Amino acid sequence: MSSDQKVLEVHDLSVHYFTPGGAVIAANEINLYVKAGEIVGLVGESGCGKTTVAMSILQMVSAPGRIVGGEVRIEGRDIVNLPERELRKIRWRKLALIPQGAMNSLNPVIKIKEQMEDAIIAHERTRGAALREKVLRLLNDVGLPERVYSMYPHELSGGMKQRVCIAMAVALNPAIIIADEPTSALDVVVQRVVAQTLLDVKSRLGVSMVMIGHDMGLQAQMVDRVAVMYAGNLMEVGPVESIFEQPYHPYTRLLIDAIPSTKQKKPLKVTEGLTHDLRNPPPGCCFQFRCPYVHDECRQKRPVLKEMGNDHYVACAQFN
Amino acid sequence: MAAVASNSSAQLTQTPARRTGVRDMPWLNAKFVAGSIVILLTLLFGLLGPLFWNTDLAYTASSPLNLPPAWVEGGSPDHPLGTESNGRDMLAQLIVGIPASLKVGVVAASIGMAVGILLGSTAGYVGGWPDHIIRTITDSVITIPSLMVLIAIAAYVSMPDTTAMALILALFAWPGPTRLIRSQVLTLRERGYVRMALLSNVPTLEIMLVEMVPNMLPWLAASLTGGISGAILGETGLEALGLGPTRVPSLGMIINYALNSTALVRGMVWWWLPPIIALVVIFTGFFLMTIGLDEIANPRLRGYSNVK
Amino acid sequence: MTIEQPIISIQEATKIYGGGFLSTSNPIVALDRFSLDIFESQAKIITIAGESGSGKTTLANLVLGFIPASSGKIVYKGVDVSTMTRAQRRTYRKEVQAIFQDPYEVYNPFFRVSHIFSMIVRHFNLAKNRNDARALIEDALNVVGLRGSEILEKYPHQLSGGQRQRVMVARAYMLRPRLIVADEPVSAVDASLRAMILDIMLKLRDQHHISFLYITHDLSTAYQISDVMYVLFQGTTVERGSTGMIIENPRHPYVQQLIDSIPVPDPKVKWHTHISLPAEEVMRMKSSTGCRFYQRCTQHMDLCTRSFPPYTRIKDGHEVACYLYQPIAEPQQAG
Amino acid sequence: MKALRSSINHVPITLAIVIATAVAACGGQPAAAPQATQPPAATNTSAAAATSAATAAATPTTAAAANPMDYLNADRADTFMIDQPYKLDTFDNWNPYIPGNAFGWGMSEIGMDDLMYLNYGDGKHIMWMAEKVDSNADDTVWTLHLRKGITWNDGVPFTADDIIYTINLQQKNDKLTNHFYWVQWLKSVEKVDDYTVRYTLNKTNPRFADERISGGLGVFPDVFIPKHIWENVKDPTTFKNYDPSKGLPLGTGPYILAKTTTNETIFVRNDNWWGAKTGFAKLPEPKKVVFKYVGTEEVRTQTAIDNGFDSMQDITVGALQAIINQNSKWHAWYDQKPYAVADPCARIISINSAKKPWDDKDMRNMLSDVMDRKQIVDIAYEGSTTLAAYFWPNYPSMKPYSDLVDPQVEQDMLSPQLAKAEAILKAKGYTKGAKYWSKDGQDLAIQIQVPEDFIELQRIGDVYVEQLQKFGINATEAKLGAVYYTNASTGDYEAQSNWFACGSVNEPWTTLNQFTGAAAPLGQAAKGGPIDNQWRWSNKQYTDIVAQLGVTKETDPKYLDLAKQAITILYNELPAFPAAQSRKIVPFNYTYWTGYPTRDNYYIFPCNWCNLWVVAMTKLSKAQ
Repeated sequence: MSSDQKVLEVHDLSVHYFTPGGAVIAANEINLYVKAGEIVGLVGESGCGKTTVAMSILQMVSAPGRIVGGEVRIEGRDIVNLPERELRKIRWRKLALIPQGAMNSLNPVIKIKEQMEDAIIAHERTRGAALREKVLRLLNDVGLPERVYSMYPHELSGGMKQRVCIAMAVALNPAIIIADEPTSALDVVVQRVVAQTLLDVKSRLGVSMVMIGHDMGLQAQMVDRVAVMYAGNLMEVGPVESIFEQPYHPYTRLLIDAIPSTKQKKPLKVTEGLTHDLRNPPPGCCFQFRCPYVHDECRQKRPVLKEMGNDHYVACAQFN
Repeated sequence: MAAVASNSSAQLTQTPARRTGVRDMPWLNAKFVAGSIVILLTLLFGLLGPLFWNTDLAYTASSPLNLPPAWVEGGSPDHPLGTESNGRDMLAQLIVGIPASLKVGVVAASIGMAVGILLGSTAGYVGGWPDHIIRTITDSVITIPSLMVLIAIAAYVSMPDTTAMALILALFAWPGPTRLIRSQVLTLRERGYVRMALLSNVPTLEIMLVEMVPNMLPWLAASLTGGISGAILGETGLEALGLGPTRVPSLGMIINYALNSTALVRGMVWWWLPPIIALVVIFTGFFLMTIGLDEIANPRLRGYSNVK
Repeated sequence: MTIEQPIISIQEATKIYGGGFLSTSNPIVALDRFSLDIFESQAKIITIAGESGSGKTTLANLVLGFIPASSGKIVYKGVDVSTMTRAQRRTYRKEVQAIFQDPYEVYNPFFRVSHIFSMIVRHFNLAKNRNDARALIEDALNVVGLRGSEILEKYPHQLSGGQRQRVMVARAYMLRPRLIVADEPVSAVDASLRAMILDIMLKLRDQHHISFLYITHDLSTAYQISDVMYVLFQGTTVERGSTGMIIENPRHPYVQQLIDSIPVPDPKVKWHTHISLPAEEVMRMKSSTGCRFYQRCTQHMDLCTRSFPPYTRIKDGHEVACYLYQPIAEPQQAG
Repeated sequence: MKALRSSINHVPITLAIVIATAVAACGGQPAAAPQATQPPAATNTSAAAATSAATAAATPTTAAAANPMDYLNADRADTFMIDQPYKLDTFDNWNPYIPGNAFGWGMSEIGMDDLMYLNYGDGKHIMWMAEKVDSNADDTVWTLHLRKGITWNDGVPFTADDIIYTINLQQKNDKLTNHFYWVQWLKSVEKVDDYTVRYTLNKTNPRFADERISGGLGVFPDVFIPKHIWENVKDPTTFKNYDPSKGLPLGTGPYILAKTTTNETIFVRNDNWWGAKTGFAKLPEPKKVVFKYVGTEEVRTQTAIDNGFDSMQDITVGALQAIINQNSKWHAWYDQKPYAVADPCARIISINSAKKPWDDKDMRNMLSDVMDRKQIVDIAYEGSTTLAAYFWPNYPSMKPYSDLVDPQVEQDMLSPQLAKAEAILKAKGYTKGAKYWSKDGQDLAIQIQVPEDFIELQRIGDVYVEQLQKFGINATEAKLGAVYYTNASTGDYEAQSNWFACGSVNEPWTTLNQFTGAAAPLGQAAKGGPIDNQWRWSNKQYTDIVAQLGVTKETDPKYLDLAKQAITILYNELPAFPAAQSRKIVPFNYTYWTGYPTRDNYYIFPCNWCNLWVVAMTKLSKAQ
C-alpha cells in the first residue's frame, strides 16, 4: 500500500552539543518514521530535544551541535553526510521547514509575491506568468485571498503571515514538512485557523508532516501519530487515539494529565523533579528522577522501545 | 507539597545544562582578549620605550636629516628606523607619538562617554521634554560634519597641547554614547528586573546605578573603545591637516610633517609608513575589543547557542 | 453581609496610547472604562482573559503603577493611586505585588538570587537584622516548597524555570500583599510545572488570603483555578462574572468562539466546524463607538455599531455586553 | 605675493591619507589619491575671429599675422606650460580691482606690460613701455616718456590718456587698489602729449620711479586699464572684465587670454604684439601658454617628471630632488644645495614690544642671541637657503646697504650667542632651574605664532622653539588660521614667525620705513597699511631719521649716513630679528625650451608668477 510507504525514516539518530562544559546529549538514538500523508507529532517539554531532532532531519544542526550517529532517510535515501550542495537540492524540494516564529522571518518591507517568487526561483525553473499562477494558487491553497499577493508582510496579521509561510513551505511539493511549533505565539482563535489550514493542505496535497509541539490538546486535534520525547530520548510512539486512550509511559500520562480542561474542574496534579544534567545522563532510565513508579531496575538498565501492539511503542521498564 | 521538598534536594545539586561556562566568564572573549593584548602592547611600547631610547630625539633638530632606516644603505645604527626632514628620530617619535595619540583618544572618548551617560540616562529614564530636548540636540549634532567644524574651530583656537585637542574632539564625542545609552536605558527600563526593582520600592537613582549600569557595562565599554578609535582618527585627521599642537609628536603630526615635506615623492617610506602601521594596529586592537565587547554584551553574537 | 470598602477599586480605568499633541498617529484605546473592585475580606483569583491586544497587560501595568491612566482611576484604600504621597505609595507597593510571564527576565543576571529578597528587605524595612531577614526569606520560600540554602546563593540561570517562578512568588508573598498581579505566570513554563505554580496560587489564596489578578490568554487554566473572570476584547470587557458560568455557558459570540477554539485533548472529538476570520482590512477598521467585535461577529446587527452594548445580566454574577441578550434581560431587577 | 596664499592644496591628499588609514584599519584597500582632471572646454572661435578682425582693422600693415585662436591647437613643442599650485575659483573675475581676481593666472605675467622692470640681479631697470623717466631737482615732478607704437591688443593705441585715466579713476574711488597712495602723494597728473605724462607730487619722493613705475614691493604697481573700454563701465568695482569673445580682459602684452577653467588658463600669442612690431623686443616663440593646476605637490611633481610643465612655482626640496633625479632636463637655480633663488622677503621673528618682558630691548636681543640661524637653514630649509643677518634680501643690489650693518653685530648673528643671552638673563634677575629660566617663581615662556597655511614659517618656528627650549625658555608654537593675520594687526601675540619687514630690493628705505611711526594700542588694528608697525615699537629718533632718508636722493652724500643711523638703531633695539633668507625653488625644464634666466645669465628674476615674467618669455627659444 502506497500510504504505508515510509517517506522519512530516522534510525538511531544521536546529536550532541559540544560545549566547554562537556557534550550535551540532545538526542539519543532516536528511531522514528513518517508515512506518506501522515502527520507525526513530536512532543515534550522545552529542552527535551525535539527541535534538535527536527533540525537534524534537515541536516541543519547549528554549531556546536553535531550528528554523532544514525541515519536520516528521505524516501529511502540516507542524507546524513551528504555534501552541502546535494543537501541544498533536497531541502525545500523534498524537505520543507516551517521554523518556529516563521511569520517573523518574513522581510516586512518586501512584498509577499517577491518573497514567495524568490523562494521558488531559487529552486525551480518556473518563470513569468506560470510563476505568478503558481504563487496565486499557493495562496489559495492556504486560504489567503488573491490580494495578499501584492501586499507587504507588515500589512498582514500574525495568522495570515503564518499561512504565507505554510504556502512557501508547500511551494515545491515537498515530501515532508517539518513544522516547529507552527501555532505558538498565536491567539487561540487564530491558532485554530492556522491549524485548519495545515490540515487542509495536508489532505489536499497529501504531504507528510512532522509537527513539533508542547500542547497535547493541539496534538490530539491534528496529528495521526504522537512521539513523546524526554531529555533527548524517545519515550513512547503510537497512534494518537491509542496514546490518549492508553498512555503507557508515566511521562506521557503526566503530559496528558497536565492538560487543563474547560469541560470539568479537576484537582491540579503536581509533580516535581528536575531533569538530569544532559551532559551527564544517569545510567538507566532518563526519567528516573521524576517517575513515581521508579524502581531499582530503572536506575540500572535503559529501557528500549517495545511494541505494545497496534503500532504503539513504549520505552519503560514496567512493560519490558 | 511535601513531595516537593522531599525529593528535590538530591537533584538540585545537579546544574541544569542551559547556559554553559561562557556566561560565567564573559570577559574571556577571544576577540576582546586579543584586542586588549594589542592595545596593551602598543601602550607598553610607549611606556617602556623611554627606558630604552632617548625620547629627546623626537624633537626637531635633534638628529641628522633624512636618514633611511639602519638596514638600508646610508642608514645609521644610531637611528634604527631612520630620521626625517626636521631632524627627528623616527623610533623616538613613535615612542612619544603612540601614547600621545592614545591619550587624546582616551581623554576625548571618556569625556564624551561621561556626558553621554549623563544625558543619555536622563533622556532615557526621565523621558518627557528633557528627552525631547536632548534627542533633538543630539540628533542635530550628529548630522554636523564634525571634521569640518573641528577644522574651523582648530583654525581659531591655538592648541598648546594634546589636552586641548582632546577637549575639542570631545565636543563631538558625546552624541554617539548619548544615543546609545538612551536607547539602552529605554530597553532596560522595560526589563523585568527593573520592574521588579520598581515594585521593590527601589529609588530611581539606585535602579539606574545598581540594576541598569552593570548590565550596560559591556555596551559602555564597547562604545568607549569605539569612541577612542573615533577620537584618534579625528585627532589624526586634524593633525594631518596641520591643525594640531606642535612640538610633541603624535601619530597624526608625524603624518602631517611627512605630507608637508613630500615624503611620498621623496620615497621616504620609513617616514609615513610607521605611523600609519601604528594607527592600523591601534584601530585593529580597538576594533577587536569593540566587537568582542559587543559579543559579550549581546549573547546572540556569541559562538554558542543554547541547547533546545 | 458587611459593607466594606474595597482594598482596590478600579474605576472606569481607560488607557489611550498615541494621538497626543503633535502626534500623527490615531490614538489607540488600549483599555476602555474598565472597572473592578477587590475586597480584602474574601480573597479571590480574578482572571483577566483575552487575546493579544485585548488590553490585559495594560491593565496590569496600570494597577502596578507603571503607567498612568488616561482617564478613570485606581483607588487604593480610598486614595487615588496617581496622587499618592511617597509613604502611601510605599504601602501600596507592599500590598500590591506582581509575578510576570518570563521568570528569567525578572532576574538581574548580575546578581545572585538573594538580591531579589535583599531589595525588598531593605526598601520595605522588613527585618531588623540579617537573621530576621533570613528567617523571613526561609519562611516565604517554604511556602513555595523551596529552601534558601538551595537557591539563594545561586545565579538565576542556575535555577530551573519552575524554581525561578516559585522564587518570584515567594518574594511577592514575603511582603504579605493583598493582591498579586500575575501576568501570564504559567505561559512560559512547561505543562508539568504549570500545575505547581497554579497550585501555589490557590494555596496563597486559601491559606494566606491573597487575591490574584490572573492575567492570561489560557481559558482552561483560568477555569481550573479562578473565581471571577473578565473577558476583554480590544480594551473592552465583553463578558464578566463567575468563571464557571462563563466557561460552561459563554454568551458573548467572541467568548463562544474563544472557547470553541480551545483544542480538545481528545482525538476522538475533532473540530467539526470551520471558522474563518474576516479580511484583514475589515478587522482593522476598529469601531470606536459600538461593539469592538462587530467585524468578526457572525451575528452582528446594525445596532451594534451605534454604541457600546450595555451589560446585560444573565444570572447573578454573570454579565455580558452584547445586544443579543438585551431583550432577555429586560426586566432588570436589583440584586 | 602668491607665497602668502594658503597651502590648502594639501587638504585633499591629507584627507585621502586619513581615509586610507581608516579604510586600512578596517581591512579594506586604501583609496587612491584623487587625480586632478579637467574636461576640455569648448573654444569660442567666433570670439577669436572678432578679436583678430579688430586687430587686423586697426593694424592693416601686418595682414600676414596668424589668427591667435588657431594657436589653441598648438603642439606641445610650441606650448609653454606653467605650474600653478592652487585652484582658480574665480576664473571669470578679471577685474584687477576686485579682490581674488584671476590676474595672477597669466594676465599680469604675459597679458600686460609694465612701464619698466627691475632686475634684482644687478639692481638695474629694464625699460619697457617707458623709454625714459626723469625728475626735477627735488624729486617733486616726475616725467614719464612712453615708447611710440604701443597698442592695446585690439589695435587701439596705448597713450598717456590711458595712464592718466587709470590714475584718476583710482584717486577718485576709495575702493580701488592704489587709492590711498595716490591721494597721499599726487598733486596732479597731466598729459604733455600722447607719449609724455607729468606727475606732480605733494612732496619730494626720490623712490617714486621704483615704487610706482617699476612696481616696488612695498605697494602695488598700477595695472593700466584701457580707457576706451573702461570709460563705458558703470561700476568699476563690480565689472568682471571677462568676455574673451569681446577681447576682454584687454591688455598690451604678447599673449591674449583665450580660455579659462578652474584648473587652467590658456593664452595664445598675439603675432601683432607692439613690442615685436616696433622691434623693441623679440616676439616670444611659444604660440600658446598654459597656466595649469594639476593637484597636490605629489601630482605636480609627477607632472613635471613627465614633462607636463616647463616652469614650476616654488616647490619643496624633496619634490625638487625627486624631479631632478628622474628627469635630467630639469634644472634649478643651483644644481645642488641651496638649489633656490632668494625671494625678496627675508624671514624674521617679530616680537611684540608692547608685551612684557619683551618691551625690554635686552630681552629681545637675548631672544636673537639664542637663535641658531645656521640650524634653521640646515633643518627648516634643509639647506635650501642662506643665512640671514638682514631684514632684506641679500641681492647684489642691496649690498651697499647691507654693508652698513656693524660687522660685529652681523658676525654675532651668524652663530648663537648663548653666553651673552645667559648674561642678559642673569642681569635681569632670572635664575636657571632644572629646565627653565625663571624669575619670581615664574618660568620664562614665550609663544610663537605661525600661520597654519605657510609651512616654511612653521618649520622656522619648529626649530626655533626647540632652540629656546634647549636654552631654558618654555617656548611653544601656536598654529593659527586667518586669525594669525588679525593678531599681527591688533598686537595679540608675543612673537610671530613672519616676513613683515619685506619691501626693500634695491634701496633700504622701504623696509626701514615699516618700523616707523607710533604704534597703535594693543587690541586696535594698526593703521595706515596692512602690516604697519605690527611690532608696536615706537622710536621717535628712528622715525625721524627714516623720514629724512625718505626725502633724500641716493646720490646725496647724507643718504648712506642716514641709512646707517637708522640701521644701527634698528639692530640695537631689534623689534624683530632676521631668521633666514627666504628662498624660492623654481626649476625649469629644458626639454622644449631654453633661454631661461639662470645664475650665470641673470637677466631677470626667475619668477613666473611676477609681472616681470614677460621679459623671460621674450628670451626663450626652442630647444634643439
